[in-house]
Amino acid sequence: MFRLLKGFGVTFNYFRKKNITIQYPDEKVVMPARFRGIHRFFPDKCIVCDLCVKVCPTDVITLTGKKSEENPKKKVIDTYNIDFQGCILCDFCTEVCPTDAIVMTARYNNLSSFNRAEQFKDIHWLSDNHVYGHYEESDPVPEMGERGERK
Amino acid sequence: MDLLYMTIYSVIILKLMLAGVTFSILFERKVIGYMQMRPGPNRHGPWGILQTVADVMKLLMKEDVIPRQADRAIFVLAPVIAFAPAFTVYAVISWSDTIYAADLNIGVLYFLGVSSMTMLGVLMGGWSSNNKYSLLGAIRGVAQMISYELPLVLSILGIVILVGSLNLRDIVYFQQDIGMWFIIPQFLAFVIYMISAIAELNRSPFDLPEAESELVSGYHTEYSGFRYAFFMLAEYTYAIAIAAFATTLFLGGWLGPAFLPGVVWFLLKMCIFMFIWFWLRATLPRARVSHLMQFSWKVLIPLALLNIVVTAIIKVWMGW
Amino acid sequence: MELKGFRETEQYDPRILEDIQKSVFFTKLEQLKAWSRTRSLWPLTFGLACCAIEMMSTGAARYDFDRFGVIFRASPRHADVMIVAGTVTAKMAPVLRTLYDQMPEPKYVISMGSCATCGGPYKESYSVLNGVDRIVPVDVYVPGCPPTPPALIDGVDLLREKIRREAKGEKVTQG
Amino acid sequence: MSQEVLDLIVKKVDGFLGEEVVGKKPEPPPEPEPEEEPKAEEAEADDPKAKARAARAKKAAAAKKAEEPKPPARLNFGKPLIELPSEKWSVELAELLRDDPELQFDFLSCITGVDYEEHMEVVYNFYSTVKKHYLYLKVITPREKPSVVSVDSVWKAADYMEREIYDLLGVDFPGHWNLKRILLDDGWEGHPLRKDYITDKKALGLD
Amino acid sequence: MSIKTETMTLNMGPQHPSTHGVFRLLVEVDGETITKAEPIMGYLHRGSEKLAENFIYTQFIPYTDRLDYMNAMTNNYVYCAAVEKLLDWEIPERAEYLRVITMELNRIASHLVWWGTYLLDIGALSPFLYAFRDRDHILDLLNEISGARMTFNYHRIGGVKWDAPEGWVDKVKEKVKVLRENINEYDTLVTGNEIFQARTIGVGKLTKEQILNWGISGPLARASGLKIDIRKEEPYSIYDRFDFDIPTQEEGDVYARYKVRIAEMYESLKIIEQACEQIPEGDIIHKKGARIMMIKPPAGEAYTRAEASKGEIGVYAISNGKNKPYRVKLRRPSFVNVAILQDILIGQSIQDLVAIFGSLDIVLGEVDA
Repeated sequence: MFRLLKGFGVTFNYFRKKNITIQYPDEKVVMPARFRGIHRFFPDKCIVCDLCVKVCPTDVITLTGKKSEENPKKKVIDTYNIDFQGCILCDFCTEVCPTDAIVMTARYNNLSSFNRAEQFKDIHWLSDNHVYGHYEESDPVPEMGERGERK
Repeated sequence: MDLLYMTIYSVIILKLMLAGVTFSILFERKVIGYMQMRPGPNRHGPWGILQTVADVMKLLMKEDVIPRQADRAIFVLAPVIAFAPAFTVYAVISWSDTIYAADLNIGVLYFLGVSSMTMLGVLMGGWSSNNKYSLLGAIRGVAQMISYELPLVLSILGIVILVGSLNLRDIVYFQQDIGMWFIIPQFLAFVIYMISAIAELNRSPFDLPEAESELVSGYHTEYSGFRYAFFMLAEYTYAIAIAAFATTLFLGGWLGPAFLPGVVWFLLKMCIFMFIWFWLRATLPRARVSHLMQFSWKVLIPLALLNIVVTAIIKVWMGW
Repeated sequence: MELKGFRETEQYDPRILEDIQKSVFFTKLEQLKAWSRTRSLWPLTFGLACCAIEMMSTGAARYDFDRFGVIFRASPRHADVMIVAGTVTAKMAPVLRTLYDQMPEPKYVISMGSCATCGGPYKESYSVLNGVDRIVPVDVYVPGCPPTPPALIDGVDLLREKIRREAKGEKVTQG
Repeated sequence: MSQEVLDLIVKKVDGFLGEEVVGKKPEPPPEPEPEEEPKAEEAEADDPKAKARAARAKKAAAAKKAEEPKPPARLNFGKPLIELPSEKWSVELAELLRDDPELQFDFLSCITGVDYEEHMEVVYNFYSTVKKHYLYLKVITPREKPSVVSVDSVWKAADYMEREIYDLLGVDFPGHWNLKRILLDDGWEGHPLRKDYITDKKALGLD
Repeated sequence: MSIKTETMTLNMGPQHPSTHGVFRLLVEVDGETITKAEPIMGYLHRGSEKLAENFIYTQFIPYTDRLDYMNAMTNNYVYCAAVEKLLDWEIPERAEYLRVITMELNRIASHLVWWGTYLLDIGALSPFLYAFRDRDHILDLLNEISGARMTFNYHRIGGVKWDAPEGWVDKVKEKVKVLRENINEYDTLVTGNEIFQARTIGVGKLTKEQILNWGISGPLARASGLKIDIRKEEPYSIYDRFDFDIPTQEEGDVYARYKVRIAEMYESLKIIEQACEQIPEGDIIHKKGARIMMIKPPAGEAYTRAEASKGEIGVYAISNGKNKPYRVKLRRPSFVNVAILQDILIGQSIQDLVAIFGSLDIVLGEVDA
């Protein structure tokens, strides 16, 4: 019978201890810098090499390139969209991207929507998605080196 | 004149009971929450006061689903049969020296007789909803009820022998005369009473009739909307009734140092019992049906009989 | 606050409208019902795959679902929102449909994770249903694989937003 | 160490089968015309042309070595592997593998079904918890009506694994106590893991 | 005269609070004792093996996460090890140590989830919350190193994806101390509890012959006295450098399985501490493994096994020289362990059914692949 009462002791001192809940909507959750959240796209860095399209297991990335004005040999990105309803956040695209044009931010939330079409994000949405999780632009954007990228 | 007093009293008690049940559900969720390092409902209303109010209102507005193969009449009647005895029991409980309804001289017998009817509602609910899980839950509920009614009654006999009367108010006055609550001389009876009361209420660790993990939701699996709310109401009303009964028997009802009125003492002691039940629910795993039965027949009933014999000897020898 | 319930607000003296806006807590019956429905959303424990574990850790101590009045109920009769957490396969689809039918009326569906939204990583597999909205009307889609607990709490908030808007009579676009 | 285990197994299995099934040496491939590069030219292979020719020769040798018939009993990554046609694989042989004091393969780790377009293979991975040695056993069956004797009476572990291979690849296991689909719906036509199975989601009503 | 009773078939259907997901158990019950039990599965069969045949080798790694989603690291490891065996690459030291640390951390997280949900099935509410609090500690660590909470996709063919952020190894050391205290506290809360013991001692016994015959592996086998653990039988990766022992019990009932899993958590903590001391500097992936699109193993077939928290997980990879695997067979421990239900449940009663089923620690993503 005695071991039964020790169990009560354990639950009772949890009763006294402070609870560990994050009051989510008020307190924000800080994800680590390397967290694989929603992507961010840098159009000027992209060289339209199509590697990210090939490596994506669920083929959610679609892009079209066009000839650049200055030197017709080089190509510039025209449209770049990711369909977040199918994306499994596996981070292969950022791994194969030779010029770090596509990068994963630590933003993890407020992407739920009423219909599926809203989760199809185009180039403009992706390039100005510099809201990392809940940090505003003022917060230090984690530089590539700091994230231990193995480029 | 007495009839008018009775009706007003019963209406007031019904309202207080509805409020009491709502806040005891909230109290339970907060206590179990704090024991699990989380605050429990705190976003709707200050400290989550409006949470259970919202729950009850939502349940009242849900669609009332009665399964086609269910036995309609019994299905509809079951929650009422479960709630009615749990509420009529309050006639006997005296909240304080002046506030009480009926001063029956067979108070204890009335309480035990009426309160054993709630299990009938559970059986009807379980059987009529034509669902294997609720049938299993109901059968387990009845088996548990029968085997824990006996130790409950026998444990109270000890007190009745000492006091010499079945009237609840006499029991409290007797405790006032000997200046000692019955929990001290009758501690064994108190322990037996507590264990069988938990089994009576189908609360953890004996919550077999509505064991979530095994039988989906036990006897009220098929109930939805306000019928389910009615079953919850019956369960918590019966819990408050048993807590009130235990306070009058063992903790000397409204007795307590004068700086607080009798009623407040009475309610405080009831809260202690409620807290203990929630504490049990947060800590202990569920017992097996066979252990439950063995524990009652082989341990509780012999102990209760022993307690009666010992109290009888003390009464004759001490001449209380 | 624009007073939806008042038909013609011109003929009243603006000062009276002023007082009404300030003092009266305008409760049409519909909004009161919506208030109680949003405050206690009881989800049905319908965990299929990895998203179910994230749903459980949302219910656990760190991101507490109980704060929002969300208790997981085992029986479809008591539940009023069904969180489809995981991959819906061809063999599971009829079961999911019967469970949805067993739930009493004001019921909602949250499609959690990319498997439930559009088949996710298993889009090309032979046995996976591409999206749960083929068999059940879905109210809120939560992307992610699995969505983090805060993302799921956002999804439930969005569902609350939808119930409130529909109570005000505004038609919210269907999935 | 595993070489002796391989020889022991080959001796046991051939002893049981009564004729040289596993132990037979592969008949030497048709005499390959000598076209090895003279060693001397290899020495100053600094100019790219010679180096490219040497690389090509090495790859050709590897390819030739690959499709020349492998002996039915060999070491695959250091673990003994034997091949048997499906008629030779029987419950008695399975019981020999399990009960023989020297072999004692009591733990059936895994059964794999593989669909090579011309034939089908069922690969048994055995492990002996007593002797701590391994055995890969490949049973080759024709592709039209693939059937391999069921060993679920010898190792109960084979019960669900054989049902899964029957379900996904269509290999029949005569002697299995309740051989029916385990992962797919009972009314499912076709066996998805076959190479010629076309996943048509629209027809299945899943898209 | 004997009352004519007939058996009732009870259907613990695909949606049931204690079936850990979508698993259906058709149970024939005579009164409260079970006469026949037939598991029905396939409600979560997503056909990963078919998908593997038209992916390049690296693209299948996130799909191994979703097999046993409680223990994603070991699934990653065993698939990468199979392909590395085909390529026969040498894995750099630091990558091996990072692999071992992440695998052992994930094993503790998996046992904690089992512990929490098992006690929830038996009826105790709070252990579930304590277990998930500690699991969140571990998930934060793994989130810091791999970037995701549950589906890590961290191991790569030839090593690991990222190096550990600096200060990570010290964080692991502190967390190990915190975890050790918490697991002691769980012992006081539950192991001695008389009601828990009454519910688990002598229930669902398994003998050694049954274990070997049914091909059961993992804590289930070790609870019946069989001392087989692949980390010691066939030491893969660098497990031969750590000294840890294999906890076993003799009785083979539900209580023995409980004690084996709790003891295993302590062993894993020991391994993590030793690995955190000995971790060397160095590069973290094989030089040819960095370009994940170029991996093209020579033709051949290889079977590798690893000790997952549920038992022996194995991958039989067959390659025909192209950059897409010809066939990937996943030997999933839960799929093999669940077959024992037909044998173990006969003669037990319904309330024990939940206790026995919980003690098998089945994860449906792994049963149905």
